[in-house]
Amino acid sequence: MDFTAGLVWLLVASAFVLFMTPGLAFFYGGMTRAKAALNMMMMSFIAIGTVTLVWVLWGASMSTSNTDNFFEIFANPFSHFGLHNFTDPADLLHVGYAVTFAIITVALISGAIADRAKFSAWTLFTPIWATLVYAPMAYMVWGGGLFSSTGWFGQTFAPVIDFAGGTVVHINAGVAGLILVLIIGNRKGFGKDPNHRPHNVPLVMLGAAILWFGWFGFNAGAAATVQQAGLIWINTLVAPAAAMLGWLIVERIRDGHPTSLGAASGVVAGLVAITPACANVSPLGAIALGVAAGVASALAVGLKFKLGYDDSLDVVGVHLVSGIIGTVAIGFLATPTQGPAGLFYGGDATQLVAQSLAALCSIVFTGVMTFIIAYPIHKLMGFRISERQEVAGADLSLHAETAYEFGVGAHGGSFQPLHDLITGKVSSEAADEASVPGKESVQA
Amino acid sequence: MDFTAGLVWLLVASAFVLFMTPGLAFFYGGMTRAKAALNMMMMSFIAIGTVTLVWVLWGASMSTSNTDNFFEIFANPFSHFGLHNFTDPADLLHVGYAVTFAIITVALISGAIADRAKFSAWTLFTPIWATLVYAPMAYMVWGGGLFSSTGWFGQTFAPVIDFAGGTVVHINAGVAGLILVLIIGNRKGFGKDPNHRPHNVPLVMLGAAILWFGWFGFNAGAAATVQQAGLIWINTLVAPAAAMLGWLIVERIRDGHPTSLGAASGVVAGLVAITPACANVSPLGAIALGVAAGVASALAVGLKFKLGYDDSLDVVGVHLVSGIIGTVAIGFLATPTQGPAGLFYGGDATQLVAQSLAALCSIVFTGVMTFIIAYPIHKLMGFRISERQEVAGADLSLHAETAYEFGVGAHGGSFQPLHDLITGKVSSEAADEASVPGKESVQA
Amino acid sequence: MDFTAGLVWLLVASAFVLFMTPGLAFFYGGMTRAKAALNMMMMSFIAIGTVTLVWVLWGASMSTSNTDNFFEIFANPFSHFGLHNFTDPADLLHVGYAVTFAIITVALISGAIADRAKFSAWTLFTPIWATLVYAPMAYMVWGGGLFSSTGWFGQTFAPVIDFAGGTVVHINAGVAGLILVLIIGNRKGFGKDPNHRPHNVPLVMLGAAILWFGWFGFNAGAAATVQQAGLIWINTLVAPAAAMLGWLIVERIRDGHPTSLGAASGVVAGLVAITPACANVSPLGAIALGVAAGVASALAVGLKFKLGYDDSLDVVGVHLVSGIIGTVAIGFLATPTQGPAGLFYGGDATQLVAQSLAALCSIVFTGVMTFIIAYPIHKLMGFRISERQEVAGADLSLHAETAYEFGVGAHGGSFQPLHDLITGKVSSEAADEASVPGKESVQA
Amino acid sequence: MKLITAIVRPEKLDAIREGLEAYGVQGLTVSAASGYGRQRGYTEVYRGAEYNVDLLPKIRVEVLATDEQADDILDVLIASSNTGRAGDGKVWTVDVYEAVRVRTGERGAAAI
Amino acid sequence: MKLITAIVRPEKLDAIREGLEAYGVQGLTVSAASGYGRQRGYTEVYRGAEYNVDLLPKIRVEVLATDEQADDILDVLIASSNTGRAGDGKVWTVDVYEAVRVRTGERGAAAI
Amino acid sequence: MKLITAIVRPEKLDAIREGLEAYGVQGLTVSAASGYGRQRGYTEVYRGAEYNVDLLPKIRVEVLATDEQADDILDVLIASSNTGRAGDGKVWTVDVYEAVRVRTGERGAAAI
Ligand SMILES: Nc1ncnc2c1ncn2[C@@H]1O[C@H](COP(=O)(O)OP(=O)(O)O)[C@@H](O)[C@H]1O
Ligand SMILES: Nc1ncnc2c1ncn2[C@@H]1O[C@H](COP(=O)(O)OP(=O)(O)O)[C@@H](O)[C@H]1O
Ligand SMILES: Nc1ncnc2c1ncn2[C@@H]1O[C@H](COP(=O)(O)OP(=O)(O)O)[C@@H](O)[C@H]1O
Repeated sequence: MDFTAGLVWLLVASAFVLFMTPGLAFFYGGMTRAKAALNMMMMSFIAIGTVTLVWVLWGASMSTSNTDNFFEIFANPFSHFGLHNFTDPADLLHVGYAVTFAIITVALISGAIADRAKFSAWTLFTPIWATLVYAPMAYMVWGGGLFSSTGWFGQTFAPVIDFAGGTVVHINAGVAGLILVLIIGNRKGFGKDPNHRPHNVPLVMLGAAILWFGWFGFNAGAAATVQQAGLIWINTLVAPAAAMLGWLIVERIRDGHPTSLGAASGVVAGLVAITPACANVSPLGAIALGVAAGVASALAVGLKFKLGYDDSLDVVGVHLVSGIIGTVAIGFLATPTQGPAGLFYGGDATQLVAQSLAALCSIVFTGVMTFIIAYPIHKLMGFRISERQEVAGADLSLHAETAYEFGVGAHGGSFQPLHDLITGKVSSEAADEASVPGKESVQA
Repeated sequence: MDFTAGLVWLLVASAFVLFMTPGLAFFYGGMTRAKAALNMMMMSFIAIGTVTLVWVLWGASMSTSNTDNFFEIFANPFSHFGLHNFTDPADLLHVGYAVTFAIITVALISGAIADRAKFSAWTLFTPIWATLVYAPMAYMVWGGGLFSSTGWFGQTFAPVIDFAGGTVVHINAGVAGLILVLIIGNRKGFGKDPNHRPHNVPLVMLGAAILWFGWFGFNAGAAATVQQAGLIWINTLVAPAAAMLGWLIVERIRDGHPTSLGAASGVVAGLVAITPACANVSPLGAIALGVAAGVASALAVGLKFKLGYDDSLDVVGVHLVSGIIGTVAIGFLATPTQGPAGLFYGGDATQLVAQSLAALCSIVFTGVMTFIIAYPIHKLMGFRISERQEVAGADLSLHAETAYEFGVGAHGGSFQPLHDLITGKVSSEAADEASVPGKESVQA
Repeated sequence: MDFTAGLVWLLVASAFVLFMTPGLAFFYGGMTRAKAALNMMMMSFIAIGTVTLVWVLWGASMSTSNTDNFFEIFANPFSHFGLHNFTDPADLLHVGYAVTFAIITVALISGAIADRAKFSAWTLFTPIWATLVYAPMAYMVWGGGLFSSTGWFGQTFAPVIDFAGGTVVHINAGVAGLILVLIIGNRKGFGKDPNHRPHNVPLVMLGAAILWFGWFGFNAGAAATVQQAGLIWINTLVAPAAAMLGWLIVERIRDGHPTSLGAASGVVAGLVAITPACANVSPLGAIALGVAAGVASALAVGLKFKLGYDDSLDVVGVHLVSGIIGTVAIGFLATPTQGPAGLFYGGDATQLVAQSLAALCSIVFTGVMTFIIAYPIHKLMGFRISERQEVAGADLSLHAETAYEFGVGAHGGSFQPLHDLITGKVSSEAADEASVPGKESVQA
Repeated sequence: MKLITAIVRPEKLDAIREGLEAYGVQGLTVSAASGYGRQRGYTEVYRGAEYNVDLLPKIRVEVLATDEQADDILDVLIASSNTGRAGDGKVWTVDVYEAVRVRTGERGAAAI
Repeated sequence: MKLITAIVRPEKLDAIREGLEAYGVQGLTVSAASGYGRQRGYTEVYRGAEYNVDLLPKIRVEVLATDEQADDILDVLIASSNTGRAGDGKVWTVDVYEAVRVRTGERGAAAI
Repeated sequence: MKLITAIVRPEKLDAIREGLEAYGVQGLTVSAASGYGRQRGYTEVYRGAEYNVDLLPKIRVEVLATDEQADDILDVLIASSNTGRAGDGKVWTVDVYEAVRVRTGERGAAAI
């Protein structure tokens, strides 16, 4: 089949969205301490590896509408196993687009557990979570399952409006992050150690820039018409712009200074909020939504210190909070031209109820499922590195690397003093020679 | 309306161009000192915020051709206020493309005032300048105003050829930068302090790379045919490549060594020069134009030290100089296939005169208008930070952040000694405790 | 001619591929020591400059099919000199796409000679190699030459399957890198000095991310149908994902820890391997190919220490090895739907023989030609900097710059002590004052 | 007065600070260093190559003290940075001829 | 001979250099340090969290001087780095047993 | 005991280490510094501007030694870091009152 314009856009948009996951790696990596930056990025990179395999093997099949499904929760994992049996010429393009969403959703979770997660446990967690949580969510909302127009929920309340993933991506990742934090605990020094500040803010801003760039593919990739694409494009610009201003104003008033970390975070909050709503609100609606998301997330990220859970890079404060705002706001702000009108445009409360209930359902579903997956991993193999590894830094202790080696001076290589910590090989003689207090064995 | 190939390209190109502004933030941010890098980037990021709002609200309306205009200078700001009343299905896509140009033009200006501008003043300046300078320029050249084929100038001399923004973007930003420098003055240590060297050249090169990538959208986004797109694509590759070589040869001869900062700057100079001319010169013409721009800008950036104005990151030397070169060169190099022929291709001097006059007019217009906007801001709220803030670094004093925190060593956080400078809160007791000479109050 | 969807994709893909070369600059630049990072990046940037000019002037002509060729090795360099005489409206777009391949192939070579190549020699080498090695290879495989269906080889054995450049790009660059290493020798301290570790791993990961992003254009840019584009897209995701896992598993088993440098390298190895095969293997085949490439390259990069040649950034281990694997694997894994079936899909050995022979031929051709070009350069002007320049760092000694200047502390500028080394100007008085042992003259 | 200099493991900084504070020391200066002593001679494998590395990162902690307190502070430093393994570092003391607090100009013991 | 060491505010480097040059000092050595004295105990708010920070960046300036000049140089250092507020730092002097200029091998006062 | 401090060219580190090892020194400490002496006063051109630069990067090498060995080590340091040109640096020696090996608590000469 010859190219059509729409499919070319899908092709390009898929590459845009794939680029977002490394973008996220930089966004997160810059926000951690220097000594755990590579580990942070590796959590995103490995997710590209594991989730891609899952998706190609059975994930695509599980999330694609067909007659054979499990209680409207997921479709038959074997009907398209290994991407077989696709007949439409454009099917592989659609799979390519879909897998990029699966990847980034998984990667998003990692921000909550920066600096202290065991890399092997995370590597195991990702394919399981993608299979048991992400694929079902994608099926339920987009694949013809529970929340869709043919599903029980959709027919009982109303089909959920979630154009690009407020529930499937952001609420989903935010809740999973929260559960992981509750399981593996806070970083040493959480809320007290000022070294938890971002080690490389330009890298954070680069990450935010790549995310924003890719997000045009994320939101507009599935646009059906030129009008819709234009609207989504504008909204994907306007909402984060407004959210950035909203976040910075909060900082200016509360702390006296607008920060660049705040600008980057505000952009992401605005992007999150507009994600489900991008095709259903007007540009002015997107401004309102963006400001609301920026302000709300700016206030939310401080809460973790009060509540005492260490959502290190604000997955909850940004993705869960703004994800909920965007999902629910549709009930108010949806314009009638694109579907059912929201309350502010003369619609009734049906959609608002459907949106709110759907958000709630996905919180519960993801919360329970993530716990069921992560808790056994934590009990069996440990989801957290040892305190000594944490102090030495996850980069050295798990990956035997340091992010930077600028040393004009004299350092022969800053990864050495932890020789045994890295290799796990401590001969009795080496143990004496080595600058190491214990004999802890190490698993990356 | 279904997608057409041309509109898909516009959609993609718009995302490319939006990506350029963060690219510019890295290009500029890497060139400043480490202690003002975030502030530099924030000037670009905040411009995305403010200019987007301006454009969605009234800017798009002001620059769009309609019967109701103000002396051919700008169109009615209210006819499409908030993007209302657009009827063509592709209108929002065109607005999306246009707003990215407005954003980057404003952001470009900031390079001239690195390290010393008050962030609040800049934040105020951007929406006003976008409204009163950029939108009129865009209207006059592209929207059917003064310089267009229906405008007085276009009819009297000839319609200006400015395909992607030699006057509207580069001359415009260059002049505005110059005026701001004259108003707010030079950096402390200008021309003497070797620490003014770029703090992160790889970041500069990353910025240049993103700019180049995005520039294909910038120049070719509005291409009408495949032939034109192909020509523009080639020219957008060839001119900067040639300009890079030109710049490096100047450095090699004059200073003995080709620098990577020179390579990055040369690329940008070539891109600037080809911008107005990209659809009207041949690939060989683009080589010539590129070399000319690279050589001229390489020589021009040194002049500021002789002339004594601190155009810190060479907005004038690169954007104004190469912008003029590109705009005027059309009068010589334009090939007859794409419009009126230039002098070298057997045309007469009409176009050369029109191009030169238009460049002159925009210099005067922008110069005057920028002064009218910036001078009152400077007088009323101050456009410049205090010397103490400048010495401490704009990042710490305006944003309470530092760009990097690599400290393997022992720094508990390098932003502390300026506690009061950041917060503006100096209790009498704290004043004694704090390591601060004065009580200057601080506004970001 | 109006845009078609396919040509819009080509336009976009070309920009993607051009973006890869700066991406490579970051990938390589992050892997070198801090004191040679800019020089490393400059080798890629200058290649954009020189190869673009070569291509526009005669390279495009040499590699484009026409009746007038030199023993099926290259086409007439003058028939389209300066891009004249192209008649099809889409021709310039195709040239734009092709030049980006030429550029990155040349840039790839530079990784082998990090930290010690003379910049002037490299600058001279690039246009000659692009003319005498790259353009012929492109003609022979893609332009209708020796290995194509109309060439002697293609008719005798079978036309080589090399969709996006296993032979033309990766084997080609890998062999050239190896020859250069043999000519100019190893870095001081090779295999002993731990400071040869990468100085900025996040920059390496950024490079890998940009490469991956761009590679969708690289592989899929020439897709003829939607089906093919979909397949290529999926394969370009799957193979590197699998290769990353393969590489990390090797590291985990062999060294005890998966590294982020390994993840980035694995991604590139997988991309290299899938390049020739992307349109001819199934997604499951791509997984197999990816794992094979990741494992093989992970093992190969250690060999250089045993064999004693300093392929500094593993151009041979990654590009040559995985390039051969991908090229040869087609003989086994090609699915019958896309062309002749491979051995595993019921085909006979014809294609396997053709692929293997073609790989061999290109190794010999490139090896001999590269030697013929580089050896005289080395003898006449020297391809290597002096030991003192190497110790001081290529950045300072060749470009008079340092990549970073973070110094909160006290460094007035770390490029000073080598004043004469940089400028080559040693007055007799300065010679005494200057902190310099010798009077070596310097050429960048 | 004495100046006590300790070249010790970076990860011991917190322990040292706690130890000194408990003893009542009011100030200290820290900087980055690297070095080797008897712990020299690691072989590190990186990407297939074996490297000998012997300059290991350390921190330098300096404390200015009166003659009376110097011995105690020396003991505190040793106790809080000891792990019993090679690489623990060195601590040494030198006589200080004069010391001044910049803010007030106080000299001698009053400056500490 | 004496070695004078000043641990002072980073932003005072220029003033110190000017002061020393005016006095006629021919050389100095600077390095990065951090530390705390009585100024300890800030609370910094960052992204909603309150942090106690006490290690503040300082620079270490070292000047080698003859016994005769040492006192004057001490005064110059104090005068040029004083702001009158906590955090100004410390300056101390120790006796130097021997000093050598590497280039010439000159020793003692001639080496300075 | 003595503490020998050398402020020398960064590129001399390897030579110094080899020299000291040949002599039998078991440990040393290195850190980054910068400074100027008589070599001061470069003019560097960068992007068309002329800058005076005088703080040049150096390394500080410190060796703790017994009184007997101190003189020899001083000579080794000078010999291995000398190039005969301005900028070679300074080496100086101070008396050490006490030295301790943290790992074992050994004091005095035994600690070295
Ligand atoms: N003779 C010495 N002179 C200066 N510094 C030394 C000396 N010996 C050791 N050090 C410093 O002490 C650190 C720790 O050395 P360590 O291996 O514990 O020494 P040892 O076991 O010999 O006491 C080294 O990294 C080095 O910085
Ligand atoms: N007792 C000490 N020993 C070593 N360094 C000290 C000591 N007291 C202060 N300093 C150094 O001096 C710097 C400035 O301290 P400051 O707060 O001015 O001290 P004070 O007010 O007690 O004189 C500190 O950051 C620290 O580096
Ligand atoms: N008087 C001094 N006090 C402290 N350090 C000094 C002094 N003079 C020189 N230095 C240090 O020695 C380094 C080399 O100085 P150099 O120019 O070789 O000195 P000179 O030629 O005067 O011996 C300087 O960078 C500085 O760090």
